[in-house]
Amino acid sequence: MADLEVPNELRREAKEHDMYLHPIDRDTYELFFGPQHMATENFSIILKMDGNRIEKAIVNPGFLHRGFEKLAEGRPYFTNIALLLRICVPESDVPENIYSMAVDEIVGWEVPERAIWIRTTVLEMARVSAWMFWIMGFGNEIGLYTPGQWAAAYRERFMRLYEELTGGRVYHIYTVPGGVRRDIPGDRWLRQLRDTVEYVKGKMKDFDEILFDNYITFERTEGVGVMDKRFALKHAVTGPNLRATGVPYDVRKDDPYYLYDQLDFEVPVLKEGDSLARVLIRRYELEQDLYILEQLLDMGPPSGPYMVQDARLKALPRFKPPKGDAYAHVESTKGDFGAYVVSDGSHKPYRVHVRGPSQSHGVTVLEELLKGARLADVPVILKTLDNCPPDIDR
Amino acid sequence: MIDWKLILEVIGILLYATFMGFIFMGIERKAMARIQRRVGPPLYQPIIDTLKLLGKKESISHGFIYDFGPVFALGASIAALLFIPIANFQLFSSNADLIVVAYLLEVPMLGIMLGAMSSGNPFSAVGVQRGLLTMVAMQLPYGLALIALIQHWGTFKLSEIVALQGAQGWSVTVPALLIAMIVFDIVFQAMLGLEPFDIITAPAEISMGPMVEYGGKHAAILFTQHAVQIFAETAFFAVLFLGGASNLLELLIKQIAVLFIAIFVASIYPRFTIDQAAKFFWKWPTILGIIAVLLTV
Amino acid sequence: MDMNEKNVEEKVEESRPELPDTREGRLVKALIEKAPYAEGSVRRERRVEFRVSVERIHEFLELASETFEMLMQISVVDWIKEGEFELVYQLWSVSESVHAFVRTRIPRENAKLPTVMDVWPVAETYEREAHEFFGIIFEGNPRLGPFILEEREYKKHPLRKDFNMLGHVKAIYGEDFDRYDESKTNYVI
Amino acid sequence: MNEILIILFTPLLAGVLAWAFDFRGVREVIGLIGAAVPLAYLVKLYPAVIEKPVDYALTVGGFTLQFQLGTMSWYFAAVASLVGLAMAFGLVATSRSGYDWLFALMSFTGVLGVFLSQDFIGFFLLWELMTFASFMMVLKRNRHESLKYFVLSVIGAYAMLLAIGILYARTGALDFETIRQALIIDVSLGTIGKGETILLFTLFLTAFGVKAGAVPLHVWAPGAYSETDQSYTAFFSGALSKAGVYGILLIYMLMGYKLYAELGTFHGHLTFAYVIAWIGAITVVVASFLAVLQEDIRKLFAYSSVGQVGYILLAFGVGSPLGFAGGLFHVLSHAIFKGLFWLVTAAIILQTGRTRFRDMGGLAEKMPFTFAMGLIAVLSLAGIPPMAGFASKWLIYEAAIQAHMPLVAGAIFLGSGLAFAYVVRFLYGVWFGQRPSELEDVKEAPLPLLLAMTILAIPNLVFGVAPGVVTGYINRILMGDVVGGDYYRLVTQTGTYNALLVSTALVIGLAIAGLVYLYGAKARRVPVTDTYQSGNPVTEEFNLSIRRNFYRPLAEALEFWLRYSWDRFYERLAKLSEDFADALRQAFYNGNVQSYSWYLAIVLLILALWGVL
Amino acid sequence: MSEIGNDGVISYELKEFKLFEPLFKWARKKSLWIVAFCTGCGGIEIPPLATARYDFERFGIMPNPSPRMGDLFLITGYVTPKTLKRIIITYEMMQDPKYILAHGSCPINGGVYWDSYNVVKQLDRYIPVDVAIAGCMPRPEAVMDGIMEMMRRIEDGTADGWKRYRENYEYYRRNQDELFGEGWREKEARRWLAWI
Repeated sequence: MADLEVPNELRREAKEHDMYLHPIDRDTYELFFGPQHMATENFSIILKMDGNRIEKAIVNPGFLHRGFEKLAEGRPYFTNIALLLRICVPESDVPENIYSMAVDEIVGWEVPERAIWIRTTVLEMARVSAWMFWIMGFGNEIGLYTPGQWAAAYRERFMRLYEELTGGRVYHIYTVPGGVRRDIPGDRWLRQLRDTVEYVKGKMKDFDEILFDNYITFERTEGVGVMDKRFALKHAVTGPNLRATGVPYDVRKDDPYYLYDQLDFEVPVLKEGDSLARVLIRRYELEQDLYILEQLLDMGPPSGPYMVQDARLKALPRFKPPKGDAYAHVESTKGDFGAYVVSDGSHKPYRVHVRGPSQSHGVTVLEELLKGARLADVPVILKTLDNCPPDIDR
Repeated sequence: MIDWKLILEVIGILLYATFMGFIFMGIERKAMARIQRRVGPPLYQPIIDTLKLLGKKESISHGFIYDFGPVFALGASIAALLFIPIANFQLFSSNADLIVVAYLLEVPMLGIMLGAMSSGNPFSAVGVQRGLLTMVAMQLPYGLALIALIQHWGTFKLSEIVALQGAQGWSVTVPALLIAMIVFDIVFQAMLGLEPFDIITAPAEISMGPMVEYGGKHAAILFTQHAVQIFAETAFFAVLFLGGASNLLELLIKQIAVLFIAIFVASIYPRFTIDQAAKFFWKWPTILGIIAVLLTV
Repeated sequence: MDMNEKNVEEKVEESRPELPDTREGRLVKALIEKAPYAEGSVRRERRVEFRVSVERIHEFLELASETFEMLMQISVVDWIKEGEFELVYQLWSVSESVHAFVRTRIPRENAKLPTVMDVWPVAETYEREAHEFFGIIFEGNPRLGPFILEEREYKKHPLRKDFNMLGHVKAIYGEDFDRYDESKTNYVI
Repeated sequence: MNEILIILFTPLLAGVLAWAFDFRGVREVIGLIGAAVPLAYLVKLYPAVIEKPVDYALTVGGFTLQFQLGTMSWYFAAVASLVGLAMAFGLVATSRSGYDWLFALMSFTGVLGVFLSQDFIGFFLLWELMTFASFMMVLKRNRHESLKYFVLSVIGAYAMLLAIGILYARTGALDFETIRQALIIDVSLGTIGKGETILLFTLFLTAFGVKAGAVPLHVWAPGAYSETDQSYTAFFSGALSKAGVYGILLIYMLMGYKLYAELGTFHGHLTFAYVIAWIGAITVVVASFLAVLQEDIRKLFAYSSVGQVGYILLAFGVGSPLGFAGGLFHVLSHAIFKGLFWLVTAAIILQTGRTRFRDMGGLAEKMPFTFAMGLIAVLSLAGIPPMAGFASKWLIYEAAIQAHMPLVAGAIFLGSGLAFAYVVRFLYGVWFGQRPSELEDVKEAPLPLLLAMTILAIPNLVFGVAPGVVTGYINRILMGDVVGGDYYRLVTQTGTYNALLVSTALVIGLAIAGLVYLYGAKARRVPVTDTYQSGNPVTEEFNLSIRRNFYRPLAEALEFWLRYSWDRFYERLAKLSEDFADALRQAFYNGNVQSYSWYLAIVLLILALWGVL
Repeated sequence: MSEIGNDGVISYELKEFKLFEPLFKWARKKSLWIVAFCTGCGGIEIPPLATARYDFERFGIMPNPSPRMGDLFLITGYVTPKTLKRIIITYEMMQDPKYILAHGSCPINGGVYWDSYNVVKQLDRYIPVDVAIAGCMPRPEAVMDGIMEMMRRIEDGTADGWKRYRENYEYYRRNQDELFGEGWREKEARRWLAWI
């Protein structure tokens, strides 16, 4: 036990609390929850259980750590797009966008209006498809497979549109500093997008009936994993989780980027702060996102270039922004997704630091909320917090 | 004197029940897939699965009880089946009554739990805990539904219950027994281990619970057991409330009808937690059961 | 903005009173009045910046936490040429909708500073991460140790600029690492 | 010399001798002989008893104690002797002192005496002997629990004494036959009023309810059952509690008709029987729920005993011959499976020195034989078909449902579900899961204990496959063909159960399943650390068994009900009466001897007036 | 300390069912149960595969949370050493015959993360891969194709990763130990003892 990976302070503390003395702590038992588990996806929680109640939870992330931030320091600015988008798999457009926004700010580019429209649309599409994914995940966690299967199938429609627009299904490598990589394929694509939005909107009723208005969904989520406003702010919980505690903070409203200050949408807020509130908030947000997409389609893409006109872009690998740093953040379905980019004037970023929303609600908050919860609540809490392990690991 | 006819019947029914049980499991998966707008696996998929599990070249054990558990479960399921009148085949049903069958149908659970416990896996242990609490919870409404039935027909014998239903109409046509059937149907959901009472396996919570350590031939035995059990339970339902059957086809139609109710309920409800399930069972189904019982006194 | 040159910082110091009369400007002014040891400036709309010396960082952050409710991230930049780590506390004010960078610098050798877990409990995660990747010790955080990484990588603090990644990978994976050629110095992919 | 005298007093004599010659080896041999003699003589007397009851009268100092070995007495005595013999074998292994032998065998005599007595003098005296002896057994281990037992026993004894007094005042007789006749005649005479009948019934019910451990008088049982030598508990719970049950039967025999005449019927059931049935049903449910939530192996079985005796009360409360048959059968099956359980517990405690589930686990490999015995007991208690426990439970089901007591029958269903739950807790907590490192060198239980277990395990199997053997004898007791069928079949008016066929079917099923099993690949043993832990590596240092709060979800679902406890209620009552007594003492007990004699005189006067009036 | 025995993995006898082997082969092919372990970004393509558009349950494929019942291990993307430990443990828990389908280019040679300090470069050195699908990330069609290839290989008996693992256990074990250090299982497990 000599080379145990625990620092000395800890070991002392453990000794003080009589932790090592017994090989088996008899009153509680340990349950390893994940990573090879249906509910956690590449994430591990070590649960100290008493009966069916959790006494203590320890989060063990890091199964997805690839060292993006180190890798990004070794790759040119534009190559990094292909790398960083892998941080958030269900919404790969979000890391693309924050990185591009930050670089745009450092360089001082005014992104063309058409590109802005496309970026906004792509982000909203990402949000809707991520909600679809979330419905599937949440349904599976509470044992309701039907709406999830439907939702994942609806997501495929968005995937098809993405393929047509960007060429990729999951990883699009589409938004780049200065604009987007390709233009919209044509009006047919816009029509298809509108059809898809209408279609999914029409299916909202099904989801309501089967999932969001289900007696047992209420039973399972009501009063589970409650956090209050103060707790949420202190723990930097963002996104739907924060809005479920009564704080109307939405990056799209409070720090508007792209077209969001021109769009009409509401930020749903609930006060309860329990899992049910988090579920319902997500449901309302899905509705709002569909509405935003409709507005964007009504607005139509402005004409013009889809990429800034800059001589430096001729030799992309050698593209050098000026010295400087910038922080950009967007509202993803999981919360406030931010990136801090530092440039030292060379052709590679000096430092890229990504703030995934799960970093704040996936570790300390999760550990706190799991205390005293039932074992059956673990997946519910995990999924209503919408914990995304790659955010934490990167 | 060896009753060759009976022996042949027993073998025939056992083969039929196992096969149909697998097909029922296939129907379950197929119907679920259709509800989820998928194509779904072929109906005989569970048979392939079981064959594959049986064909595993390796198997692990945690001691004698671990091996004994599934074997005991399958044995008890087969025993239960033999006492249920299957259509026009009476088998042993004149030699045991409803209570015996009801108990025999519960024994497999004990077998599975025994095996699961002996693995020492905490997930299995939580599954065992949940399984037994589900059983405790559902026992009261289940018992009340059976009592209402017995009180109405005045007999414990399954074969007589079938005969009486043939003469006086199905149990469901009696209002009190209709209530009993609703209660029984709720309990039935838990007996089949389907949502909202699939608390025992709960893949997202405890990764299959008691089944988590089973693989290879043990799992194959448990799958066979599940097939026999599903056949026996649906037949039990049909015998008790749907007037039994005079031939296997009629029985099959009734069994599938029963199964479809279960599948539809399962596909639109999430899973309860175990304490919620207990509270639920002791609330509405119990009240309904008491009403049914008092109506039939 | 260049952080490498001291004279720029001095310039910022001189320009302290020239805060614009915007929401952000008033916010910075109010905070600096309470904490005269800090330097503050407005970067752009909804972005403000503070510089605090490491001795008083905890004090300042505690003060700032009244306006800036959320600690979004602790970003560490390894300025190896100057032998310093720059810590950027990214704060967000929900009430004012302003993002603040609170910068402080600590020497690379024996990098230590107090934890802000008592102000924002979420800092525990950020500090664990900063400790793991850069080796900065946050005094008072009980859970510093391998968090995301395994022990072998943890000991090397891989996000430090002096961590030789390709050499490390070569050492571990050997011949599997076939795309690496030691004779080449620059990899542009 | 009469056999009855031998049956009755050999245990006591052996106990005294064992106590006197307290040497290792000697006391065991004497004790074993003492415990074996009653069973041997009962077997010898079996042909005679079937023909006609064997009578014996003993005159001691003016009192004549009448004993009779009728069919029912023989049944109860045989059950008690069987368990007693097993207990003696168990004591050989677990007891190290003559004290235990003395009082264990003394209570043996008491129990036999209670079953054999034909008048209230003998009944009461031996009842008290039994209580005293069992009290002494508890006293040695735990004062507090023994005090609880003592207080409740005294309440029961006073209730009985009072009832006997009233009966004597009314009928002028103490022997059962005369009292029975007198009470039957009294129905038409009406000298004993309705109120007095109810009083008598309540007093007897209290007296016997205490011994049987009926809710709410069960509070002594968990403590007393657990705080004594566990081999003795096999007898304590297996046979001693049957004295209470026998008492309930005595109520039926002595005053059944009178009670029926005075209290009438309620929805077609005898009212007083209905009360007993509900007490039984409540006992079953409450005790089983409490058993499920126990953390101590002895407490679990103590509550389980209480619950199982509840089944018997419930069956007797049904009031139909089938109910009596079921109850009587359950007397036997409870005695054998619960005796077996207690012996298994004794073995576990003897070998490990631990009683709580949190300290145990993984013992199945270390004590395979004990485990097998425990499994038989579990299967029997849970009512798995070809076991004795199922046959008796089946009769009770039939009786309750036939008698149209649906809610009572519902309680049995719930109780059997709970029984499943708590036996599995026992199996899991003790036999499976991770073994604490301290229990690495635990060995199989000693031979006498294994013999004792075997003595009780065999009837579980035999009477399970051939329940007709028992029901045939019960038919004799009840003097009618209550349960039809042959050795293997039980037939009632409405139902049928063929134990042999069920066993055959099970064997067929097991054979088929076993063939499938044998066909598969050869299994390789893996340790507990090589199990599914979501992919994480573990070592034995982690605790992978649920050692505490196994049924916590149930406790949470029952949160509201668990706030109320009979134990706490009595404690509060005791505190209240203590305060009251303090106040009394200050007022009355002023230390003046003369005033004491005055109080005594007043009390006597009141009693005399009441008795006369 | 008790040893976490994985030596037992290789020390059992093979029992061949000669008579029914063709039947079992067919069954193995038709019923591939996936161990629910998404090891990387490729996990995102499993739900589409399981749902209406691609629906792999048509071919008898379904995810199963328990490794004991699983047949097919989908390595869905890059593998970090931390995950690899779990993969090895889970793989050894699966029962023969078992198959590994490596998904995407990362398990083959590191893919995009070729120079990352925390991504295993060549998975085949640590556990035997039967079929690898190229691409980042492979489309569901490609995964289906890979699964079909796996079925073909099961049928003609060339999907023999489990056999290779048993025969070359020393080799694999050595590579694993080289990467993680000796006694990595105990070390990894004990890491949590101080915390609970």
